[in-house]
This record gives sequence, structure tokens and C-alpha cells, in this order.
Amino acid sequence: MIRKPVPVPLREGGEVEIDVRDVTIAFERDGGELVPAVDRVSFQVRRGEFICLLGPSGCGKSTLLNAVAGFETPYEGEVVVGTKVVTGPGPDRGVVFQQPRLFPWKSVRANVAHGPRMAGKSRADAGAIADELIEMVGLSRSAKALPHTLSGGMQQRVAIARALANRPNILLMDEPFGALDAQTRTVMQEGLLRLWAQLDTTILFVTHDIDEAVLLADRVLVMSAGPGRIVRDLAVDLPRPRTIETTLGARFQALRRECLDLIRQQSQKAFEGTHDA
Amino acid sequence: MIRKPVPVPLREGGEVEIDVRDVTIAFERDGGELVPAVDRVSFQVRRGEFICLLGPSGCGKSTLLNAVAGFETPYEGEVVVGTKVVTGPGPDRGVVFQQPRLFPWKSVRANVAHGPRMAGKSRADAGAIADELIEMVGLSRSAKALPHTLSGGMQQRVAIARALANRPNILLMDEPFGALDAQTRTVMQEGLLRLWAQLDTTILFVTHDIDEAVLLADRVLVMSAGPGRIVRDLAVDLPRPRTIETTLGARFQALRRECLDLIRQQSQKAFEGTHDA
Amino acid sequence: MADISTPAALSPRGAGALPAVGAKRRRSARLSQRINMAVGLVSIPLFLMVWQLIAQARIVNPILFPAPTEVARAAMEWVTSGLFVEDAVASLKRVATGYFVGSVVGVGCGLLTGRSAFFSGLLGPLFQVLRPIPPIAFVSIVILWFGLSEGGKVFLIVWGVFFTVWLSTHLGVQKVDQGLVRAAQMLGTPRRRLVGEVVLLSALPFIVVGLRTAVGISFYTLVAAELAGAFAGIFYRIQLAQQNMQTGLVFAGLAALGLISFIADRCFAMMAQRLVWWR
Amino acid sequence: MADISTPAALSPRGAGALPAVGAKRRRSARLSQRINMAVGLVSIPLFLMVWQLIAQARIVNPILFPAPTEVARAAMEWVTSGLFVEDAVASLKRVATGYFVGSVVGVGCGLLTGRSAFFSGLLGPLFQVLRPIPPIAFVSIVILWFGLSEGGKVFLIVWGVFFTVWLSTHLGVQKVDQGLVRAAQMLGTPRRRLVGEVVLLSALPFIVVGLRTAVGISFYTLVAAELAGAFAGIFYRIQLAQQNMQTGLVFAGLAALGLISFIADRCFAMMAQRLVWWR
Amino acid sequence: AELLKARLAQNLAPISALTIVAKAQGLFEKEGLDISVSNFTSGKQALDTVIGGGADIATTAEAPVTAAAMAGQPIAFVAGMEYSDIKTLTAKKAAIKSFADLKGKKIAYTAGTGSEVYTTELLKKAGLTSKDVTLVNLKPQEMLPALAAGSIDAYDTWEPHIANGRKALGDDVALLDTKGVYSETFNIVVMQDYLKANPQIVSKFLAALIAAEAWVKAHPEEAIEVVSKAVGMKPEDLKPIWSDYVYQVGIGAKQIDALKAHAQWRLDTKNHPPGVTGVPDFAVVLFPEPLRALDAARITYKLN
Ligand SMILES: Nc1ncnc2c1ncn2[C@@H]1O[C@H](COP(=O)(O)OP(=O)(O)OP(=O)(O)O)[C@@H](O)[C@H]1O
Ligand SMILES: Nc1ncnc2c1ncn2[C@@H]1O[C@H](COP(=O)(O)OP(=O)(O)OP(=O)(O)O)[C@@H](O)[C@H]1O
Ligand SMILES: [Mg+2]
Ligand SMILES: [Mg+2]
Repeated sequence: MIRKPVPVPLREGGEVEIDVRDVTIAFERDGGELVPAVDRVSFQVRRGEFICLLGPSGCGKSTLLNAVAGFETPYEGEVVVGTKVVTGPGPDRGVVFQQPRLFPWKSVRANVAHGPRMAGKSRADAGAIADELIEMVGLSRSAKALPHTLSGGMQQRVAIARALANRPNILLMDEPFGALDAQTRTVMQEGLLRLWAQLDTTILFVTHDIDEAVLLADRVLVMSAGPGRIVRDLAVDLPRPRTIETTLGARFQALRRECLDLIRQQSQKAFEGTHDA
Repeated sequence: MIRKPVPVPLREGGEVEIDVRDVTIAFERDGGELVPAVDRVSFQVRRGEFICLLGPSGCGKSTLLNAVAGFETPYEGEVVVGTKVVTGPGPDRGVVFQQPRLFPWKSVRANVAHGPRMAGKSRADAGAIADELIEMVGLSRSAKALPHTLSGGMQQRVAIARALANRPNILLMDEPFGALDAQTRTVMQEGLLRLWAQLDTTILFVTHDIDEAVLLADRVLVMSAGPGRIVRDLAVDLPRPRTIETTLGARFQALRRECLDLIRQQSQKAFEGTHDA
Repeated sequence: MADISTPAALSPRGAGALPAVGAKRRRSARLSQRINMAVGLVSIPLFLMVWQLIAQARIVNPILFPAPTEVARAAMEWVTSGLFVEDAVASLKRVATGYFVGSVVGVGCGLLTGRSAFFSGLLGPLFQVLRPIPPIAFVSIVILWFGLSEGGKVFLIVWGVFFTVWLSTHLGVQKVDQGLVRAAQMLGTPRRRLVGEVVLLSALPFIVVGLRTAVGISFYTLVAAELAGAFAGIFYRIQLAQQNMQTGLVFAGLAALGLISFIADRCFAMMAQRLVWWR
Repeated sequence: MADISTPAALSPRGAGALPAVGAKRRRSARLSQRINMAVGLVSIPLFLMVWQLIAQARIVNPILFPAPTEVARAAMEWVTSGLFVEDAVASLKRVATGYFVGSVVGVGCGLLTGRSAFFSGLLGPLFQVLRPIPPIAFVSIVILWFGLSEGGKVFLIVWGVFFTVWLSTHLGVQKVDQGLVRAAQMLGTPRRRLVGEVVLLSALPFIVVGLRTAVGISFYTLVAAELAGAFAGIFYRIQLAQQNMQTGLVFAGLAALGLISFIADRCFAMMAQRLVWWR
Repeated sequence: AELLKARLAQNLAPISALTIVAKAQGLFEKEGLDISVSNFTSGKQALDTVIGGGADIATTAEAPVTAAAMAGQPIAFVAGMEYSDIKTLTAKKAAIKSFADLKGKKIAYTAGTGSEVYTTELLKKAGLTSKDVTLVNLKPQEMLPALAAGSIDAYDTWEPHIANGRKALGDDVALLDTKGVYSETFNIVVMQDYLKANPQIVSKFLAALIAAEAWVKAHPEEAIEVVSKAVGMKPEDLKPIWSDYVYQVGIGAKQIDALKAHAQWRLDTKNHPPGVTGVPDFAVVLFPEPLRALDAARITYKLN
């Protein structure tokens, strides 16, 4: 059960912004038995890096993200952001959750404007920021609507806009584009990459779409099934800016193939794992 | 606003199982203004057909599915299933919702066994059906867990198993594999196709993944943005059984390309639409 | 109070050229809606009729159980004597003040104990012990502390309202959607604003239950309040009428109470619907 | 009654070889948890101390406002005379029966009116009108209908409990998660089983609020019940003591009430936690 | 022989001493009765219970009797069993030495009861009207705290609340001498139908009360023990006021005066059931025959 974490190669330049040190997170099962969801995971993210977390369903991606966000306290190990150990959530780390989690009593505009308002911005300034982001996610027409009147994909787009509104140093995104159609997704991906290039944001991005991971990331961290561990830290050496055309190149396809194989192995394990239960 | 629906080519053989006749569904906006989400949509699905609905985010796919499921009463038009006008939900139409919507107070096993239990099966029989399906979706290890302890993807897999447990004549699936990683997804797709071949199930399947649509469907219905209309009824003339290898063929790529172009047009409209609001 | 299976999508307004089947279904839905509304209107008259029949059958002593007609007569007399307005105003003032103070303090304490384990530990047991003590049992003590002022009477009402609202707020706060709290936290909502931005709104459905229950409770405690040296008030009048065997007036008093609370509750329900606008 | 921001993930049990920082944080969390528990234990003693100080300062007449020590003395006397057990048993029987009947009927009616617009229209207005009428105001009528049987006393308690539980169930049913109802419907859950399978469980948090509020209310109405021809009971004893100006015993009675209800509520909270096991 | 069953609705207080003693000393059984007792905190509720059929025999003061009589209820007043003066306790601070000092003071009374009639009579004697004072309606047990809190200057009520007040507030209060202003009576009332159907029960019941009266006179110490135990008082609290209660089974001037005065007050103040125009003919509700058959000397009243 206890294995040494795979050594993480540090790339040149930039300070370490997120340092996940030997983190184990466990949950209690019915019987009181402690089952680890994330097992001794260590990795580092440098300032301005774009990291994708890839792994089979239920491997602990969301749990790990929650630990960085400050919502779960590691059972063992610790997460250091900048120079401080994470003890709770903060506006320096914007989060797009796997569920939209919009405030049901606020309009789309008010949801997006919430962060800037809390940061002390005036109603007008916060509104302007919100409008800009809402336009970016293509929902200007629904700015005044309440969340429950939106479709699943629209809600998720609002959640993305909301997380961006604070211009956080770090963006933690949990399958943000999972509910979007191919084209909307491409638009959103390009929008995110533009924003990331403009601002000096560090991004930790959970996805189950291999193309997306390879297209967006500087490094793809592939997680194993069962108690999640990082089995591979794959540097994506494709030149930027990348566009949808990038996906046609041979290097892209090679990287994609590599990820796919890794994932397939892990998923296979996950499925086989169910039979010895 | 009012356009003739695109004529739907009826394919030979099989009776009409689902007949969507000129359906319009509208929602009230704040101001009391009625905004159509689905606009005069007509199509027919024959017994045993596998239909995919493809369309940009917010175009009305879920709403249309809800109308067939019997949760929304059309503002105009009607949905006929078999020989009866749909007036409400029923166990002949299994639904996988966009959100998992599991019963939070029931274990995974009890969630899946709910349908058979309601159909009058004994506890043991229902349990056996549940166990089989849970194994199919790879969650045997979590059979006793409560839904809130599962990851997003695991919850969605339970929802799929639950909808299948009743062996419904018709399966309505709203982005069922949206939260799954590539490999788990492939496993699930293959499982679904196997089931569909075994049983004589008619499937209406919402997805935003073009590859998935082309891989699975007999026909792909492409919807337009704004108030949803069907702009294209694309027959997928790939031979069955199809596997992941099918995606490599030239015909597949051509169909994929066609869908992508259609979607791109529609999404573009959807985004541009936001600017004149 | 609508049937929960009503779909969110709308029926059409105005008569367009609708396909036959849909229109028929919609017509029948509208019809059943009308029936339900009509039922709501006849509910109380029906009850009065049954009452009248029982009273007229004279199974029970009519002096102890008067017919609605007799009650109406007594009520008319009460109103025309001018005493009704006086009594109603006196009672309403007490109830309104007590209710307002009790619910504001109750929501406040509920937020405090619901959010903080420290305050929950400190105040929870105390509140739980004091909660069941009926105001009527300590009227003497209230008189001792407050004298015969209106303050004492209002305190008795505050007592009943406070514990009811506190409990439901406390429980509501503990059921707050943690997902929304997390979303607010990551957006940098400071701890002290979390309450106003998320907790309060998220617990609102529970608080509304407490507030509406407390409307009834406030009248329960009004009895105790008006036992304590009142000069006017609906219960004061009921009590006198009881002593004088004016049962018609007793029932008229109870009916007045029911009516006032009914109106209060209607207003409340309407307000609650606006308050919890997001469903 | 835990602080809502407690994370779901667990702190370790047993002492493994833990990294320093995590361990320190967990230690401090455990410490604050202990402090909160300790606060819970001193809460009531602290209250008694303040009371004793006020009483000993003799700001108010000690006969009218006895010190806790005096109350304890009276309570001891009550217990040793054997009357306490008799009174407590009599009251508990009434409250338990009334509470049980009232809550079962209340939940039943709440499900009915919450689910059906017809019954909501028929019964809603009636219940709203009757709800605020305090049992104490119609003790005479109850005696008239029920005689001096225990049935009448229980009815008075049922009255208070019923309306409280009904209202919260009714409101809870209207807040039922429609998504889950739809899921159950498409799985072929027949309409009559929908209630047991989804609606009841989904409304449970609200019903629990009503049930816990009703614990307090049942004691409110116990007063009225024991005004009418009782032979034993805590309020019966309190009333006698009040007439005889035995304030020590009055307070002892109120304390007994608080204690009983506190225990009931603790049991209830524990049960509720099991009942709402899924969070 | 088989005991005859009857249900007594009793106000549990020293004013019910005779029924309490009769029950405790087995005097009912001696007369061949099996009496089951229900306790109330007011005679009004006891009478209502009898009118509603929940009990057969009520102990009650005159106020509920006049209300029921004026409401035309077929009640039968078969005997008085006790009377006692209503008294006024004043705060020393208020310096109320004579009736005239009551002017401008805040006085507590209990609306609708003998205490209110007493207060009216008291003011009449003092040459005052209700406008010269502030009247406050309170239950007897709440008068003491109100006096202690300084909200009132005096209160008019019956024992044991006067004694309680003197005990609690000691030198801060003084008793105003109002002997003879108004006596509260405590009586035995049944329904006329019941009397007609069960004359022997009523007769035996009254006989038991007469026996109790004799026993109380003969054993005052034990009577105090028995009564204080039944009502939950301490014997030493009951002893000083014991002589205030006059236990006498009979119908005499005290009862008739109280009934008339109370009925007149109801008329004057409109505190009467609907549809009443004059003092009722008490001959209709007075049923002295059972008692007269036992001991004619105990019936001493004359109507008009
Ligand atoms: N509150 C909880 N209690 C118990 N177990 C939990 C809890 N939350 C998560 N788990 C378990 O932890 C494991 C990892 O869950 P997590 O949500 O991190 O997966 P994930 O990688 O995000 O999966 P997906 O891609 O499906 O969202 C799962 O096996 C899940 O059952
Ligand atoms: N209850 C409602 N009230 C008002 N408008 C609604 C409601 N439900 C849906 N809509 C609107 O109807 C339109 C279609 O929504 P629907 O959920 O069907 O989209 P969708 O095609 O499923 O999108 P997605 O792929 O993002 O899930 C959207 O514009 C949405 O805003
Ligand atoms: Mg996840
Ligand atoms: Mg959808």
C-alpha cells in the first residue's frame, strides 16, 4: 500500500507556487474503516504553470483539488501555497467546482460580481467586471436570469466566470468544460488560454478529456486508480500559442497516445479492482 | 420565428415508438415574457433506434428530453409514445438526468434496486439485478456506500445503472457519460451498445461529444441554438457492431466533420446571439 | 400551496390556434385548479355549517356550546360596543411587538449558536431547558420583575416566539448547503459576511417555518400576558366572558383570534414567497 | 451542534508518525473541541450561579424569588414525599401520548395538504384559523366533550402538537426536491408510494424542526390539560404551590419540566441524527 | 350494602374543607356513598364541569352560581358550606389607614368574582366611585408579586392570599379593617335533573358534610392537618387563618346576600349572560328541601 511517490521533475524558472507534500486524505467508510482517497501524493507547481490532472473516475482528483483549495485537511502531509501552509480557502485560489454551486438567490450577474464585491469593489466596478466575463462565456442574454432557469452547461459557464472575476493567483478547475458541447468548449478553452497568457495565473485543471489536457497543459499529471497516486508527470513540449490546429500535429498525437495508454491501464485496474471487493 | 420543421426522413422497418409532433416549450422570463426553449420540433424515432441529440449548450436538449419523459407539458404540440400521448412520466421510459439525482438516503445498491422493487420484484431479485448492473458500471466496491461519498463520475454511473434496472422500452439519457474519463467512458459506451443490442431498447441520447454521437447513433439530430430547432437529421450509415476502432475509419471522420461544421455554425450563432441582447 | 407535481413550463395565455389534445389537457388542469380554489373558499363556511348543525341538534348544552349564529350575534354586540377595536388594538400591539422582538433575537441567536460550537455549547443547554417552560407558569415572576407594565406582557410573548424561532434557525443553519459556503469562501467572503451572504439565505426556508409556527405560539402566550393585569385585550375579554358565562362572546373572541392570525399568516405566506424567490 | 465548517475528512486516530504541522493543527482543533464540550457542561451551572448571586443579593423578595438552594430543598422534599414520581409519571404519560398522537396525525395531514391542492384548499384555511387558539381558552369545551377523562387532557396536548407538526410538514413537503420526485416517477414509483419513498424522507429535516418545536409546545399545553380536574401532574403541583405561595416548589416544578424536556430533546437530537443519516 | 356512586368536582383549597374532611375521614362511606373527587383550581370550572355533565356535584362560590342562574341553567343550589370575609391588604408605603385613603390608589381585584363585588361595595362604603381609583384585574396569586413590585397599592382577595402577603412582605404591608363588607360563600350545587333522579345521594352527601362540620369543630387541630395535607399547605401556614373560614352547612342570609349582591353587580356592570333584564328569581335555583329534611334549623333564609 505504501509506495514512494514518483519523483517529480522540476522545470527551470519560476518560483514554486503550489507545493503538495506527501499528502494523504482518507474518508471513513460505514464500518469506521479509513479508506484513503489520495495516497501520499507530492508534486510542485511553478508560478504561471498550467497543470492538468488526468485520471480515472473516482481516483481522487476532486479530493486533491479540495486539499489545495483548503476545503480538506490532509490526514498526513501538507499543501503549501506560496510560502504558507494551506489551512483554509481564500480568494487567492479561485475554484470552479465539479458542480456549478451558484448562489440560487442571485442573478447570473450578481453571482459573478460576488467576488469583486467581497474584495471591496464598488457595485458599478464589480458589475462591469461581471458583464465582461459574462460576455466572455457567452451568456450576456441571461445576465439577469436566476441560476435555476439555466441549462447545465450555462450554469457551469457562470461558475467559470465567477471564479475568474477575482483575478486569482491560482485557478483550481474541476472538469469546468465537462458539460459543454465541442464548439462552446473550444471557445471557452481559447478564452481561458488567452486569459492565462494575459494574467500571471497558475492553473490546476482537472479533466477527463485527454485532448483537452494535452492541448492546454504545460504538464499533465496522470493519477492512478484506487487510492489516487501520481503515476506520471508528463511534460507537454508543444509550442504556444496553441490552437485547435495544434491537435492535428504528430507530437500532439504522440502525447495523446501516451496519456491514453496510461489512463487505460489505470482504468483497467480500477475496474478489476471492483471484482476483488 | 415560425418556420416549417425540417422534414424528417423515415427509415424503413420498425414501428414509430416516439413521435414528437410540432412541440413548442416556453418558459417565463422575469418580465413575464414567454421565451421558447424548444420551437416547433418534430421528429420520429422507430422502435429499437439509437438517436443522438447534438446541439450547443442551452439549445433545449434537456427540455426536449423532459417533454418525452413526461416532465414538461408542451406549450404547443404533443409527444406520442407508442400509441399514447405523453401526459406524465412512467417506468417504460428510463431517464438518466443531467445531474445524477440519486436518492441521498439510499445506498448505491438500494438506488439501483429501487426501480425493480417498485415493479414488484422481491428484495432478492431486485438486489441481484442491481448487483449485476453495479458491476457493469464498475462500482461493486462501492455498492454499500451512500451517494454523497461518491465522486461525480461514480454518481453518474450509479444513475445509469438505476435507469437500466427497469429494462425500459425507451431510454432517455442526458449527457450520461459527460463526467467520465476517456477509458471509463469507452467501457460504458461498449456496455450500453451491448445492452441495446440484447434488449429491444429505443434510446434517445443527448451528448455534446460528436465522436460519441457518431459512434453510437443510428441517426444524429443536430439542434440549432436559440430556441432549439432540429436543423439536421443525419443518418449514420456505419456498420455495426461498432468499436473504438470504428472511429479510425474515413466514413466516421467524414460524418464527424459534418457534425462539427453544423455545430460550429450553430454555436457561432448562439454566441453572436448574445450580443444583440 | 400548489400541488408539487405542477410542471415548471407554462400553459398558454390567450387562445391561440392550439392542437386539440394539448388544449384539452390544459383545460382540465385549469378546471381542477379552479375547483381547488373554490374548495379553499368554502372550507371555512363548510366548517361553520357543520358546527351550526351540531349546535342546533342540541346534543350539547347551547350555553356551553353556542351556535355560530349566536356567536355572530355576540360578536356584533362586541363590535358595536366599541370594545372590540380597543381589545383588538391592545392585543395586536402586544403580539406585534413581542413577535418582532422575539423573532429578531431568535434569528440572531440561532445564527450564533448554529455557526459557533462555542455559543452552541454555552447557550444551547440553557435554551433547551428554558424552552418548554410555559409563560403562564411564571406570570408571577414576570410581574415581580416587570411590574404590571406592557413590558412584562411583551416579554411573555417574546419568550414563546424566541425559542421557536431560535430552534428552527439553529437547525436551519446546520443544514446550510456546504457547497455554497465553500463557494463563498473561495470567493473571499469574510467570515462575518458569510452569514448575511449565504447562511441566512440558505437557512431561510427553515427560518420561515419557525416564524410561521411562532405566529401561533405568540397567541398561546398572549393568554398568559393578558392574565397579568390587563385592561383590554382579546383574551382579557374572553376571560371575563368566561366568568360571566357569555359563551357567545368567548367564541367570538376565539374566532377573532383565529381571523387575526389567519390574516397574519396569509400576509406571511405571501411575504415568504417573495423572500424565498429562488425556490 | 457542531460548527458547520468542520471538514468531512477525518483527523487520524492513534499516534502514527505524523508530520509536525498537520499534527499541531489537529491538536489545536481537538483542544477547541474539548473547550466547547466543557462550555456545554458548565452552561447550566453557570446560570444557576448567577441566579444564586442575584437571589442572595436580596434585591428581590426571597419568598417570591427563591435561591436555587431553596428550590433544591423544596425539590428534595417533593421527591422524598413520593409525590414527585406520581406527578412526573402522570404528566409524562399525558405528554407522551398527546405528543405521539399529535405528531403522527400532524405528519399525516402535512403530507396530505402538502401534496394535494384539494386537501390543502379544504383543510389549510381551517387549520390556519384554529392553529392560534390556545388550548387554555377552551378547556371548558374539552371537558364538555370529553368529560374529565384523560382523553380530554391528551386532546389538549394533541392540539398544540398537531398544528406545529402539521405546519412544518406541510411546508417541508412543498420544499421537496423535485429532481428526486422526477427520478422516482420515472422509475415507476406509484403515486401512493411516492410519499413514503421520497417525499417523507426529503421533507424530514423540516419535519424534525416541527417535532422538536412541538416538544416545547406539548409542555405549554400541558398547563391547560392539568387545569382540568387532575389528581397529579407537574403543573397540577405547580398550581397548588402557586396558590399556597410555595415559590420554592413552583420553581422546582419548572426545573423538573426543563429537565424532562431537555432529556427528551437530547434523545430526539440523537434520533434525528440517525434518522437523517445521509446529511 | 352497595355504596352509591357520585362524582364530586371540587376546588382544592381550604374553603372546601368539609368535602375534603368528609372524604379523608371516610364520612361519605359511612353515609353509604362512594364519592370520586376531581380537583380544580377554581369553583367556576367545577360548576362548568357539572353543567357539562362531567361530574355530579360541584363546590363553587356565588359568582359562578349567579352566572349560571342568569343564563337559565337548571342548577340546584342545595347548601352553603363555608363563608369567609374578603379582605384588603395594603402597602405600608401607600398609607391607607381608612376607607377614604383608598382615593387615587391602585387596587387589584379579580374580575367577575366575589372580589370584584367586594371592591364595589368597599368603594361605595368609602364614598368613592370606580373613577376615583385605578382598578387592576389580577388573579389572586399574582397580586402579591404585583404589590411587591410596587405596581399596586392594595389588593382585595380571599385567604390564603392575604396571609401569604403578610408572610412574604411582613412590615411592608398592613391589613385594612373591612370586616362585614362582603363575605364570599362556598356552596354545593348539583343539576336539577340529578337532584330529581338521585335525591338520596344528595341527602346522604349533605349528611356527610354535616358530620364533617361536627368533626371539624371537635377536632380543629386534626382538621388543619387533614386540610393542609390535601391542599399542599404547611399546617403552620393554615393555622393562623383557620378561624377566618366559617364552616357551616346551611342556607341563610349570608348565602342569599351574596347571591343577590353578586347578581345586582352583574346587572349594574353588564357582566351577565346575554338576554338578562333583572335579578333572577333565586327561588328557582334554591333547593333547600334535602337539607331541611336533615336538619330544618339549617335553613334560615327568606327571599325578599
Ligand atoms: N465525503 C466522502 N466520504 C467518503 N468517501 C468519499 C467522500 N468524498 C469522496 N470520497 C471517495 O474518495 C474517492 C475519490 O473521490 P473524488 O471525488 O476525489 O474522485 P474524482 O477523481 O474527482 O472522480 P470523478 O472524475 O468521478 O469526479 C472516491 O472513491 C470517493 O468514493
Ligand atoms: N425552469 C426554467 N425557467 C426558465 N428558463 C429555463 C428553465 N429551464 C430551462 N430554461 C431555458 O431553456 C433553455 C434550454 O435549456 P436546456 O436545459 O434544455 O438546455 P440544454 O440544451 O440541455 O443545454 P446544456 O447542454 O447546457 O445542458 C435555456 O436557455 C434555459 O435558460
Ligand atoms: Mg471529481
Ligand atoms: Mg441539458
